[in-house]
Parts: sequence; structure tokens; C-alpha cells
Amino acid sequence: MWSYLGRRLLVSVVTVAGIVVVVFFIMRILPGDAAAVRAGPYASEEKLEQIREQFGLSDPVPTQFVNYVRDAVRGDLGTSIRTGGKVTEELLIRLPASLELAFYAVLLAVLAGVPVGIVAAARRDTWIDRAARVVAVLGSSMAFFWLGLMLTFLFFFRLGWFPGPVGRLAITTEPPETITGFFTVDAALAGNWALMWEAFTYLALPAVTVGFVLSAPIIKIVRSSMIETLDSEYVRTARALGVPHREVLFRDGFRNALIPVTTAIGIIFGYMLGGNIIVELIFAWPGVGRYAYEALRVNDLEALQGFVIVVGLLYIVLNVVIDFVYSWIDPRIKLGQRVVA
Amino acid sequence: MSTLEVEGLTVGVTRSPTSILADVSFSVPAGKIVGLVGESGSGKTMAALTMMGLLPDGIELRSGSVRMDGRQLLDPARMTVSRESADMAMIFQHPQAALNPTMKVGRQIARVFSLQQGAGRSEAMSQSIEMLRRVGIPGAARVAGAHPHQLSGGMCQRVMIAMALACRPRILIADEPTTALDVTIQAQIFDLIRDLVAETGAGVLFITHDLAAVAEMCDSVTVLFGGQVMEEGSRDDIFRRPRHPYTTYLLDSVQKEVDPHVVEAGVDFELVGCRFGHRCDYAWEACGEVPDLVAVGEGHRSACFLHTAEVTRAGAS
Amino acid sequence: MPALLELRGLRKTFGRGRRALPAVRGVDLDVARGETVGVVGESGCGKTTLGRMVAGLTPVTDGVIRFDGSDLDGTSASRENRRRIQMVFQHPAQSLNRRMTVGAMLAEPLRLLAGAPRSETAGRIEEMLALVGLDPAFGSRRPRQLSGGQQQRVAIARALMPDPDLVVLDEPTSSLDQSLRGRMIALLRRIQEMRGVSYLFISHDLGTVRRIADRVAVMYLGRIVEIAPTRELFDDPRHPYTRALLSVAPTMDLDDVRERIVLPGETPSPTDLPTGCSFQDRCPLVFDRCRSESPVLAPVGSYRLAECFAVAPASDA
Amino acid sequence: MAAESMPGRSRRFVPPRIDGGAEALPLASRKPLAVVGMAILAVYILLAAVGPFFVADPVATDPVNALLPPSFDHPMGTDNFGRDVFARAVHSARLDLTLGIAIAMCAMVIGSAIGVVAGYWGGAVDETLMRFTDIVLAFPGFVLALILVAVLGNSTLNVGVAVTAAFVPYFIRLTRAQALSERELEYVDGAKLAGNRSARVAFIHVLPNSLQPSLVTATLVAGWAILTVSGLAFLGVGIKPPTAEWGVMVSEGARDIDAGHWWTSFFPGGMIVLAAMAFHFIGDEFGGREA
Amino acid sequence: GGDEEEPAATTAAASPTTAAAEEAPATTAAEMEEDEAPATTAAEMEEEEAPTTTAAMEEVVEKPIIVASLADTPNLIELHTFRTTSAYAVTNAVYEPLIKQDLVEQANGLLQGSFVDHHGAGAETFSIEATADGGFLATFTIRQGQTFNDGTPVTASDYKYVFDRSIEGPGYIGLLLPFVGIASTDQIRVIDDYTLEIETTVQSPLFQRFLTFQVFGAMNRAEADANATEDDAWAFAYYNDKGGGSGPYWVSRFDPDNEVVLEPNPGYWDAASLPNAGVIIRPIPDANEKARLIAAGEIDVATGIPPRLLAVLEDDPNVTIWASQTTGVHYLAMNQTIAPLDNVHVRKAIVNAVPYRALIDNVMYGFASPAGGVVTSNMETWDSSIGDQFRQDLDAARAHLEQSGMEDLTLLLGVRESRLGDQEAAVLIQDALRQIGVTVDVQILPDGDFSGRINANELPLFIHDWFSWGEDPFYQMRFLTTCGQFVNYARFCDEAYDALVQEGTFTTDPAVRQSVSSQAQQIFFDQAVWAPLWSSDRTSVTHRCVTGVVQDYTRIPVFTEMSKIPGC
Ligand SMILES: Nc1ncnc2c1ncn2[C@@H]1O[C@H](COP(=O)(O)OP(=O)(O)OP(=O)(O)O)[C@@H](O)[C@H]1O
Ligand SMILES: Nc1ncnc2c1ncn2[C@@H]1O[C@H](COP(=O)(O)OP(=O)(O)OP(=O)(O)O)[C@@H](O)[C@H]1O
Ligand SMILES: [Mg+2]
Ligand SMILES: [Mg+2]
Repeated sequence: MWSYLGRRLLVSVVTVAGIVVVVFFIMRILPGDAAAVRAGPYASEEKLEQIREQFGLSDPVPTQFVNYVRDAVRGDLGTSIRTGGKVTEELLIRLPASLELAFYAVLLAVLAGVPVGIVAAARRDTWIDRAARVVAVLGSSMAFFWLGLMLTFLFFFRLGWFPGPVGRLAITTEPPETITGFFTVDAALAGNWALMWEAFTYLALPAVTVGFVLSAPIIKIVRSSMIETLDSEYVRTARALGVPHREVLFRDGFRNALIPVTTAIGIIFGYMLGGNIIVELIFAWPGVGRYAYEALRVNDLEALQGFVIVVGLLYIVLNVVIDFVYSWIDPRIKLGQRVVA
Repeated sequence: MSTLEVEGLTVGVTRSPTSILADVSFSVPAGKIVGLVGESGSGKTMAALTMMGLLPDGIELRSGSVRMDGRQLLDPARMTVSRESADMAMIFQHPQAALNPTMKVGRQIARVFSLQQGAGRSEAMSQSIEMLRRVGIPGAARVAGAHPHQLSGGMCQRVMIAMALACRPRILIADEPTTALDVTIQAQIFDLIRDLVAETGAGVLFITHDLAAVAEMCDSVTVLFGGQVMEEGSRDDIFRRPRHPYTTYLLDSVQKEVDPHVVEAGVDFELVGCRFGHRCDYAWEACGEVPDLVAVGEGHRSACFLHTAEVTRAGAS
Repeated sequence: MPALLELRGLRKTFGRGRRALPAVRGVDLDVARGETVGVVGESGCGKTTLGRMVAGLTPVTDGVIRFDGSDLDGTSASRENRRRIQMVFQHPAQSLNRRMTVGAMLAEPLRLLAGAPRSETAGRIEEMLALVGLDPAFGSRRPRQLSGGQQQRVAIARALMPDPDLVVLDEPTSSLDQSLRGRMIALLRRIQEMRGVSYLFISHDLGTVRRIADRVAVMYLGRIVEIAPTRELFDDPRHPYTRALLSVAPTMDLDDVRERIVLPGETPSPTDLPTGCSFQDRCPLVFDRCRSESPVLAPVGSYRLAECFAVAPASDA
Repeated sequence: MAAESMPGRSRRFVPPRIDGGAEALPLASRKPLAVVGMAILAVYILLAAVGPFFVADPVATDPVNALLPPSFDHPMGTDNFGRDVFARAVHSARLDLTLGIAIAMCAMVIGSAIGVVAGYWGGAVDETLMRFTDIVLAFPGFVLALILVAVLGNSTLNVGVAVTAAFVPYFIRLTRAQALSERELEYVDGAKLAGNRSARVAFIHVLPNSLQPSLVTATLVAGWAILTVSGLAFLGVGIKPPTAEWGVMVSEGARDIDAGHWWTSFFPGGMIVLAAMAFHFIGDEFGGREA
Repeated sequence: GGDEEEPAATTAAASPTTAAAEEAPATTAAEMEEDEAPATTAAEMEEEEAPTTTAAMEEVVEKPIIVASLADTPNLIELHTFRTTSAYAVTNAVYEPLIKQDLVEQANGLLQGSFVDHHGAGAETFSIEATADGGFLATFTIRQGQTFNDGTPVTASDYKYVFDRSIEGPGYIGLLLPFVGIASTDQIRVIDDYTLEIETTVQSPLFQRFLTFQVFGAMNRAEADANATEDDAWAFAYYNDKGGGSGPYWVSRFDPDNEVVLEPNPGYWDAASLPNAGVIIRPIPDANEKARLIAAGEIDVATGIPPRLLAVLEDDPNVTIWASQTTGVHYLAMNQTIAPLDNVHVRKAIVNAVPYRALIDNVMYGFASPAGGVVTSNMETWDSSIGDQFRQDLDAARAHLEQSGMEDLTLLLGVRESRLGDQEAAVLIQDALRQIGVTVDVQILPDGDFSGRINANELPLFIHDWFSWGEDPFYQMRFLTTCGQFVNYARFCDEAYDALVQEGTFTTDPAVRQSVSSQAQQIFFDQAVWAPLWSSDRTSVTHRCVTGVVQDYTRIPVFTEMSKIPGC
């Protein structure tokens, strides 16, 4: 197992390295002059030169790359041209916002998607199943931006049930002291229930927007893998031996269906880690997705690069975690031989 | 006396005229091994699943009766067999696939004990180890802690049998229990089944497509083709005195030289009348009807117009 | 005159290091022109691997394959010889490309191996279809539209298309219904008569091998433990494994009163074999020497060899 | 022969396999959702093909009649310049559908070709290709497309290229997985023995047989591609206003929504979702796989 | 440069120092002089009232805290490299320049910065004299007793430091100084602790205005030196997120994504008359939300609200919209070196097709006035008889098109990504031209790309805007429309016209100026150089209870006069 873990980490390192290389060179192709961005519109050629010098932009690309990698290894992803701040710090400040949203969205998706998927599988080909599938198709065909907009229109402008799209808390509310970075958790830890509630109300619409979309693949995968296990010979055996329906459904059926479901949740969560750019933009969510978008708009290479690398890293870490979860769920999988769904 | 009697079982695909089993009857007496034999797709497994009340979605039971010691198990309102008090257990063809991959085998057996007798967790566990020992598994305690994928096919089949025995069945249905196993292992399993029959007095419905296995294991035999019973009788009747053209054909194709250039018709069968009709060398107009099973000897019955209408046939040809 | 196919010390090890799996562990075997050599043995003993090495589908780890007097290595001469070795596989449905018509599949070897001009192909395909007992109309069908037996006939036709001298038949009948096996074997024999091809016939079913092979090799854990002319092997098996195998193979002969030798335990895993004879743990005749020394094939009568200290003690000779 | 006189000969019947038996049933009752999807798609294609000839000019403004709610004259209302939302949505259908379908097809063709190479040859080739797709898949497709458009520059073609590139890895994965299992099947050996060289085995034999999952997934991807393209347009990346494109229209309409003018964003967004749904109904019923 | 604030486009340019930096990476030095000029009101305003200080002179027991939301996020507040409008507002509140504009109260209570009159700020008194060399010698007496927020007294050397830093440091501010004749640090002289001398080489009318820029406000030299590093001798990095000068406020909390808190500087010389107790700046990206919060009184002042929303807010009794007309111009330029725009009839057709009224009504929602030519309608010497002819007349347009002999024209119209208003205008223009049979292909370009392409003569049609520092008609014409001028993006060149402009520039006689200007305007009209689209208003929005709103030559809120009516 350790050798597997070692190999896995090695592969991860290779992948991260690949990400760094690809991103770095893609970024060099981006049109626009980073120095000009930094210098502002009044800069003379000399000033530009001075800035290029200062930021190492006049070095040959390979040198820039080596320097970049050297710093990146030390955890320094460079300086944002847009804000003048350290990219690593800025990303770390924004990451909790994205993660909190991702967490609740995935949680919602799982809480909604898993039961629906199980019921659909258990009542296959009935109207319940059809309805579940239509919901799943609707979810996977949903445009984030439109759903977010319509939810805001309905629940904020029209009904006023939820706060408007202004971020994680009301403008006038002091955020809780940072412990985990999750406002809901930090507020709870501080015993400030009102604040926690407020954080939840601000989370509600974006989390529902994302959660609805994410529930679709979960419904689909839970349903299909449940159907597969329910059709399996061991479920038939359990039935033949008189195991009660519920236990068959959950112990024999769902437990074995969990593997593809875990993969799905993992992939989904991985995708969400990157922050959902559109949703963060619509709901003014101060996460990494919005940061990346703003960086992209102004050619802020280092910030964008940092973002992509952090997302890649998180994704890979997540994959390793999923591997462990697998081996816990399925004894057939000695780490390394993943049964891919 | 008969323990299990199946009569007039008709099973079909939902919303389609097709019947997978047409009026199938047989019985399994206590302490006997009854063979159910037929080609692939002839409905052997379906018959077993019907009796267990485990028909898959999309397959419906249309008519018939399943009686245990004269007690009707078939709920005519819902057209399902209620297995609750049936005392039947079943083992399957692919033992490894039939065990829950994420559960230790000991637990899987213990679960059955808990269900059957309400035994406590640890008690059920020790009973399950005992049961593993009884089906001849060396190092039963260790094996009980293993997951199915860590066991060989033969071992898994023993575990399956142990699970089935944990139900204390009066009828054991064995659906091709050894086709996935090697001959030497098959011999072990056959011995085990025979021993169990002797020991527990349970009746066994032994499903297979292998005539030789039937000849070796069974006391009596029912031959199925296309969901219809072709012939039934004691082992001697079927192997020494086959009366139905299909049985003869089957025995011949295993034992005798055949013409390689006759294009075989696959497993197709007729929808109307005798299902063997179009492959039968003796077929004639009458075969458009479904022939009844008629007694052709003591406890030996065959479903062919040849027996009932010798004269007509002579006239026709 | 040398045999058509000579195997010398053939070995195949999958993987390496601790996970190395020796599938074939030193096989010597000859197949003469027009001869059928059956290879039997239980699942996983290396039959398929052996066949695939002969057909050139699996690279050889060690040893020599000599065909028609020349070594089959990577040279162009040997590549030409490869054309003369074809193979038929176990699963007829899988062995045909499901998106190609029968005609297109049969045309491939003609064009790619035999270099036949397009004008000739149609005729030769028709001829071949007739040989295997299929209507020419089948040329335009796709595998899905054929029954299992018909698919296997197509597979045989394709193997015969480049006019081979040797056909490796890897369990060509085991996925067919029993009633079809007889026909398939008859067909193969007919073809052999007409074309004079040699067969290396792989099967785990003794009954089938008995009906087609001239000589039979029994494999156990990657080695041939006994080889003898068919009749002699079946009438008088020498190696204890062969004996056990034959004794427990079910037959339809109700009068058969063989003494059944049920072997204990299971075949050990090829990844960790004991030193000495690999059959030692299950062998009824085992004695000290078997645990320290490995036996080799030694003559146990005219034209037959066995690999056992108990029955062929003269192995040092 | 006796067989000749058999009654019911013509009623010969194929053994009822689960799907085989059901084939007799019409598609509508077997896969009702797929039929719904096809119907919606047909309407869309009709709209895209002939719709533009029947509706108003999508650039025609009419400030006097700005922001009218849906009515008979303007089924989807008018926007803040008095442009007819329906007319614009119909024109947009052509652009979005073409892009969606073209992207899915290109991604499938490229992805499957690469995937079969990886899956069939395995070894170092496979390892390299898979590492590469891992890298690409490590960032969300949308972000990838966003960055690529930024690199390539804003144009409809570049959006197509970028989104295609983002979806190619899916197909590589799918085809590779399929090819991996296909290459273990006996027909591959059969093909080798019939004299096929590796490349021919890979592309003539393995590829067509490995295409099934990709073909189905391509319909899903067509839907996603529409979502991605319009999402990019919504962000103002790639296709830009005042081009009549659904995402652009939603983005333009978003500015009206607070004043209660919901229709300028509701309808174009609804068109996007419905279009994606049409593809997904079809893909879903035929067993398309998620990522 | 632009003069419009659009939140969706993140930034609007503000002053010479802030500019549209984010979106316009590659603007060159030549452009910068005029581009983006601050402006005070035209002369007509002057006569109204004498300069007063603030409306809230009387002591209020409890001073309110002002909550502001600006057009963007002040994520970098280093004095010489910041680049957003809100960073401008922050630095403006933090650093005290030597002198400031006098504020003139308008009828509606708006305090307008004076273009002419200045008073001492960091300097208690100042004098400016002409030198023999044709420059100025300015002497400043630094106020005693004022301190930085950490208590350090402000001296002349702190002022010299900031000029030196502008000239020698890596920021972009130093590049402005040559325009007023300052090129070397030697020109700034510390006479004693409280006397500073600046000598210029030219007599620029802009000199005083320059000195009011906060970028020349005192920096705490001791603090800067203490935080300088080898790589960063001027402590740029240190000041990225810190703001403590000698101005009315200092930055006590800097969390740009959430809030930036400005607390009164107790050492500010005029601290007592500050009518508020500090300012909180909160970024609210969504303009609607901003408007809602203003109405609810959660925020006191906001900028960056698009005209469309302003129109809605006009009906809200809780909100006050402060708008004043400007002399800026948005125009549809036609590059006359690109066919078919070299054909004057084509240009005239376009000029006649543009829906001027609809643009003001439907794009600017009335928060603009008709531009009426390169000399705009709010500018001195504008000739309404000519300017009013910029009116939509499709028949005339078609006639011109016919005369031109061109058919089936397709033209590319470029607009900047950051300018939502321009994009909306493009929609109306597209349709108007469609009606005369010209197909317009609108392309929204990233700002950098846009400038690149107009510089390279690649865009036939584009929407641009301009705001003259001088607010002088000849100054405006010269830069925008005379031969060879770099920012003459339409590439219009006419000798007679140039001669008129030349003449007007050097005469002081109002009558001559008027007639020469009219003639030039006539040529401009006859040649159909541009379609002048509109002159947009300068706007800010407050809650109804807010008083003391200042609009100086920037559009950035100035907080020093701002307060709230108690109990409102
Ligand atoms: N779920 C199903 N839906 C429809 N038809 C089915 C289904 N399962 C099986 N069948 C059909 O029912 C018939 C009987 O199948 P069954 O499995 O009982 O055959 P069998 O005799 O057990 O064959 P084998 O020897 O291959 O196991 C076959 O023709 C099969 O195609
Ligand atoms: N490609 C391979 N890689 C690794 N191991 C293999 C491979 N092919 C076969 N083996 C192993 O080699 C051994 C011999 O396999 P082979 O398929 O030759 O057996 P067989 O006698 O044909 O069995 P069966 O009767 O099941 O077909 C088995 O243990 C098998 O698991
Ligand atoms: Mg079966
Ligand atoms: Mg094999």
C-alpha cells in the first residue's frame, strides 16, 4: 500500500509539474503586455523597461520559468499585477469562500441526489423514476448563470425571501473571526447564531444554484449504479435468502453502488474546488473563481497561473483522498486497482 | 411423499405475448435430487426464480401453482410466490458473483442465521463458522473473515451452500452450481450436495444443461425445451428409454456421430404449438397444437403427439 | 520427417518480480501433419497461453517453436509461416468484429495474407461458406444476426481462409450448447479430412477431446503431465492427475461403475508453487521424493509419456 | 420434408432477450424521453433552418417599444432597445446549435482517434497521453475554455476551438477505456491473424467498436457545449454583444431584471436549457456517460 | 480617455493619475496629456456665488460616519502606482497636497471645485511668480503643527520627498511633471523646515491644478525611509496596503474586498472642521444592490451607477442624484484613411443616420447633453446653428449614400470592452445604419486591443471619447482633429481648418475666437469628421440626508465636506 501511495504521489507530482509547465507557457502566449498593464497608460518606454526588469519580464522565457518554479516550490506564486499583492496570500484569503460554497453545494446535491437516485432505481420504470430522470436531465442541462439569475429574480426581487447577490454577508455585517474560513462554522464557533443564520441565508441561493446542477450527475450515477447492483447476482442471493427489503436496498445495494457514486462526488467536488466562476460572479461571491476571472480580464498572468495551479493541486489531493475512500468502501480494491465506474 | 409441487407455471415478458415458460409442471420429493435439464435459454433459471418469488422486473408470472406439502405458496391476487414460509433456498451458477463483495463471508452467513432464528450477532457468527466447517472448508474461522474475492470459485460455492443450508431448507434449488468450476472441484461439490441430501433429507432441484451431470446426480429428470416440458421421468427412463424426440436428439447429439452440414437452428423455437416442432424430424400438422404430457410408463411422461396419435401420423406421412 | 509443429521447452511468464506468473512452464510437444492433438486441463493451467504462443499472439518467454522445420522468430520467413498457423477462439460472438459483415471479415485474410485479387475473393468466400455449411447469403450478415453455432462456423471459415496448415482451436465448442457440440466436432473432422490440416485442439472437456483428438496432452499448472494416444489415455490413464480427472468426469453411461477419485483441495496458485512436483498436495500417490524433486516427462509405454515419479520412475534415464 | 407442412412457420420467433424482445415495441414507449428530446431538437433545427426567414431583423431597434412584456406581436417581449427577443432568440439558435453540434463532433473525432491510440497501444504512449489528459482534466473545462479563448482571442471560431479542446479529453478517456477492454476481445486477435497490421487493427477494427460510448456521449457534449459557449458569452468572453446569441442575450437581459423586466433574460436562457435538455434526453436514454 | 463610470466594466477613468489603467495597458505618453482630463465647470457657473467653505459649519455634537461605495475596488493604494478610481478616492483623502481648489456652492447644494481659485492646504500660504526664464517660482509656507497620523510633524522635506519619489521612483506619476516644466529633483528646494520652493521651466496654466493632486501630497519621509529596502528604495511595496499621510484621514483598516476604513487624522490642520467621523468604503460590485442600499440609507454615497439605473433612481425620494454637465464628448469616429470612409458622402450618410436623440434617451437616459460637434454644446464658442444640425435624418442619409455611389456597405464598428454605454450605443447605431442599407459588424474589443487597432488605422468605425483638461475649444480641436496629431484617430486633415485652429489658439479676443471657432466648426460639419454622440454628465448618488457633496475636476467623491442631516 505504501508503495502504491508513493507511486500515486509521484504521478501527482508529475501531473502538478505538467500543470505548471502547461499553464506557464499558455500564459506566455496570452496577448497583451504584462508590463504595460502594471505601468498604466502613462508609462514611457523606459518605465516599461524598468518594470520589465523589476519583474523579470525581460529575462528569456526559460529563465523566467526556472525562477517561477523555484518560487512556486517555496509556496510563492508571484505578485498580482492587478492588486500588487502576493498571489498565494490572495488565493488563500479567497479559497475559504469558494470552498464553503462548494461544500454546501455538494452537500445539497448529495442530500437531494442520493435519495432520489435510490428511489428511482428501486422503483425503476415507474413515474417516480421518469420524474427523477427528467429532473436529472434538467439539472445537467441547466445554465448556471440563468438559474442563478432567475432564482435571484424570484426569491430576492420578487419575493424578498433571500438576500440579494452581494456576497457572503450583508455589506454592513462584520464577518466572524476567521478560524476555519467558513463563515457558517466560524459564526457557530463564536456562538453568534444570528450571524450563522445570516451566513446561511446568503449561501442559500448560490448553493442551491450550484447544488441543483450538481445533483443531476449524482442522481444519474446513483440510479444507474443502484440499478446495476440491484440487478446483481448477490442482491438476488440476498433476496433468495430472505434478507429484508430495506437491508437489501442499503447494505447489499447501496453500499456496493457507493464506489461509482464516490467517484462522481469526488469529480464534482473537484470541479467545484476551482470555484464556479459564473456563480461567484453572479452572486458577487468573493472566491477564487471571481479572482481568476478578474485576473483574466486584465492579463494578470501570475494571479491566473497561481489560480490554475492551486486548483490543480486541490484536485489531485482530492483524487488521492478518493482513492483512500474507495479502499475503505470496497475491500476488493487494494489501493491501486481502482474499479473505475 | 412430494414436498414441492409446481404446476402449470406460465411466465412471460410484460406487455408482450411471449411466454418464457409455458405450462411447466414438475415436483421435487423430499430426499431426492430432481434434474431440470435443457439448452441455454430454455427457461430453467426462470422456473427456479419463479419458485423463489424472484422474477426480475419486466417478467411476470401469468398462471400456475406452487405448493409445498400441499400448501399453496402462490398468491393469486399478486401473482407472486411468497417465499416467507417456503423453506426453499437457492444457490447460483456464479458463486463469486452471488456473494456480496463488500461483506465478509462469515457475516453473510451469520446474517441468514440472524434472520432465520433471530440469533445474536456473536452467536450467529459462531454458527456460521460451524456451518462453514460443515461444508468442508478447512480453516473455517479464517475463511469467515475473508471477503469473497479472496476465495476461489469452489470455496465460494461452498460458502453459498453454507448460506443456503443456514436457511434449513426443505428444498434446495441448485442452478448450475458447478458450470463455472473445474471437474475436480465439481466432483467435490457434487459429493457435498449428495451428502447434504442424505443428511438433511431435503429435496434438491438440480438445474443443469449437462446431461452427464444429470445422469450422475439425479434421481429423476425433467427435460425442458423453449419453456415447455418435453419429457419427465426417472433417470433410467430418460437415459435408457427416452420417448420424446427432443430427448433422443439431445442424447444423440452428445453420443452419436452427426452430420456436420446440417445447419443448426440455434435456440429458436416456435411460438405456437409444440416448441420443438421446427427442429423435429417427426413434426407434422398436429404439432401446431401444444401436445399434452402423457404417461408413457410408470412415472414417465412425455409431451408428443407421437404417443397419442400414432395412427394419425401414419396416415399423414 | 520432422513434425509440422515442434515445441521445445516453451515457457511463458506473465509479469515479473514477485508478481511473476508462470503460465506455461516448459512444454515439449509435437504435432504431425494432419494430426489432431488435444490439450486438456483445468481452468488456468495455461492451455490458452500455449495456443496463443503457437499462433504468435503472445510473445514467448523462452523456448522454441519450430514450424515446418524452421524456427518461428521475428524473421520474414517465419512471418510467412505464421500465415499458415491460424486460430479459432472460444467465444464465437467475441471473436468476430461486430461491425463487419461476414463477407468483409472473410475477405481480410485473403487480401492481406494471401494477396488474392479482388475479383477472386467473392468466389472463394462462397466456397468457404459452403465448406463450413453456411449459405452464401450469410456473407452479407453481421455477427449479431447469426446464432452461436453459425458464428463459430464463420470463425472457422476465417481461420481456414488463408489456407493454413495448422489451426489452433481454443475451446471452440465450450460456449456452444451441448446439442451443437457434436455437429461442430463433426464439421472440424470433415474439414480436416478435406484439407489435411493439423489441429491443436484445446479444451477442458474430456468428452469433446476424446471425440476429435488423435493424441491427448494433459496439462496441469503450466506443464504437460501426461501425453498419450487418445484411446490409450482414456482406457488406461497413468498419471494420478489424469486418473482422477477421468474418474470424476460425469458420463451418461448409467452402468458406469468407475471408482471415483475425488481429489482433495484445490489447484495451488501458479504464483507460489511448492518445490518438487506441483501436484504433490493433492496426489494420492505422493511420497518423499515428490516434495524435493520435480519430475519430468518420461516414457510410460510406447508413444506415451508421463511426468510422475510413481508411474514413470525411469525419469533419470 | 415434414417441416414444410409445419403450421405457424412464419411466426418464427427470436428468443426474447431483454432488449431484443423489446425491440418490437416502438421507440416512443421504449425510450419516451429520447423521443421527447428528438422532438424538441427537431423543433430547434427547424427554427434554426427556416426561422430566420420568418422573424424580424434581430438588430432592428425600436426605442419607443422598448421593454414590452411578451405579447402576441412579441412572443418573448422586447429588450431595452425595443429589439424583438423572439427574433433574436431564433437567429441565435442557428449559431448555438451549429456550434454545439460542431464542437461535439470535432471533439469526438479528435478524442476518439487519440483515445484509441492510447488504449490500443498502451505502454509509454498511453502513459504519456493519459498524463496529459490528467493535466488537462485537472482544471474545470469551463476554466480551460475561458483561458484558451483569452489566449486565442475573441472570435466565434476561437470559441469553437477552445471549447472543443476542453471536451477532447473526455473522449480520449472514454475511447481509451473502451479500447482497453476491446483489445482484450478475441476479434482483435482474429484480426491480427487475418493479417492486419497494428494501425489497421486499431483504426479499422478497434476504433469503430470503441465508438459507441463516445457517440452517445457526444450528444451530451453537444448540450454541454451549448452551455459552455453561452456561459462564456454571458461572461463577455468569445461571442460578444450585440451578436444575437443566447448567452449574450441573457447577459444583456440581466440588466433589466431588477426593474421587473424578466423576459429579456428568461426566454433566451430557457432556450439554452431546453436545447441542452433535448440533447441530454437523447444521450441519457441511450446510456451516455457523465465525465 | 473616457468619462463614464460603469461598474460592470470595473473601472472608469478618473483623473490624470488614475486613468483607465486596467483596461488600457498600452496607452502612450502622447495620448496621456489630454486624455482623461479633469474639468471644472464652464465659466457660466462662476458668477453664481462666492466661494464658501462648507454647508455644515456649525458644530454638530455627533459627527456621522460616511459609508461610500465607489465604482470599483481600491485594492492597491500605493500613492504612485494605484490604478482604480476608488484607490484615487482613498489616496485623495489621505494625502494632503500643498494647495486645493476653492469650492463653489451651486444652487442645488453641490460644491463645485473651482478651476481658477485655489487656497493653501498643506501650505498655509503660497505665492507664484513668473521667472525671467519663462517659468514660475512658487514658494510655499508649510503649515506648522500639522502631523501625519502617527504624530510626526509635517515639514518641507516631506513634500520634497514626494516630488523626488514621483520623479525618480518607479511609479508613473513623474511622467506628468514635464508638462508643467518640472523634470529634475533640483527644481524642488527645501529652504527651511517650513519653506518649500518649486521652480518650473515653463509657465503652464496647469501648474496650480497639478499641485492640487494628492499624488504630490506629503509623504512621511521617516516612515518611508524606515521601510525602504535595497530593491525598493522608495518603499513602494510597503505602501501597497497602507495609507497614512497628513491629509484629513488615514487608512485604519484595509481589506479591499470587504471594507476600507478611513479614520480622521487628528493631526490634520483642519481636523476640527471635518464634518464627519470617518469613512467606510465598501465595494459593491452589483449596481442594483448599490442603489438599493443607498435608498435604504445603508450607504451614503455611491458612484459608478449606470445611467439606466440612475433613471430608475430619479423617482426614488430617498435618493439624491447629483449631476452636472461636462464638456466631454463621446463620438463615432470614422477613419478617413480607410475606404469607403474616405468618401465624404459615406461619412455624411453616417452622420445623418446616427440617432442622436435616441442615444441620449436610451443609452444615457438623459444623463447627457447633445455633443453638437468637436466643440461641444457646453463649451465656449459652440455654434448652435451648426451644432444643432447633428440630427438624425435618414432620408438625407440615404441621399448621401446614393450620391456616394456605394452599395451594400459592410463596416466594422469597434467598441471597448470596458464601455457598456458605447456598446449599447453601437446597437442603436447598427440598427440606424441598417435602415439606410449599411451593415454594421459590431466588435467589442479588449481595451488594449482597441487602442492598438485605432493606432494602427485598423478600425474604420469606432466609438471613442475625450475630456479636455483645458476645456478650451481650440485646445480640443487641435488635439482631436488637426493634421498629424497622434490622438486624431479619425485621421482628419484639412489645412484651412488647421489654420483656423492655429489662429484661435493664440488670440484672446472673444469675438475673433467665436468667429474662427464657428468657421472651424462648419468645416468639421461639412467634412463629417465624426458623428459627435453626446456629452455625458458627471454623476454621483447619495442618500437624501447626505450633505456636502463635492464635485471637483475628478468624478471621485471628496469626503471632507460630507455629512448627514442629523435625525434625518
Ligand atoms: N429479464 C428478462 N427479460 C426478458 N427475457 C428474459 C429475461 N431474462 C431471461 N429472459 C429470457 O427468458 C428465457 C429463459 O431464460 P433462462 O435464464 O431461464 O434460461 P436458462 O435455461 O437458465 O439458460 P442458461 O442455460 O443460459 O442459463 C430466455 O430466452 C431469455 O432470453
Ligand atoms: N495476459 C495475461 N497476463 C497475466 N496473466 C495471464 C495472462 N493471460 C493468462 N494469464 C494467466 O496465466 C495462467 C494461464 O492462463 P490460460 O488462459 O492460458 O489458462 P487456460 O488453461 O486457457 O484456462 P481456461 O480454461 O480458463 O481458459 C492463468 O493463471 C492466467 O491467469
Ligand atoms: Mg440459467
Ligand atoms: Mg483458455
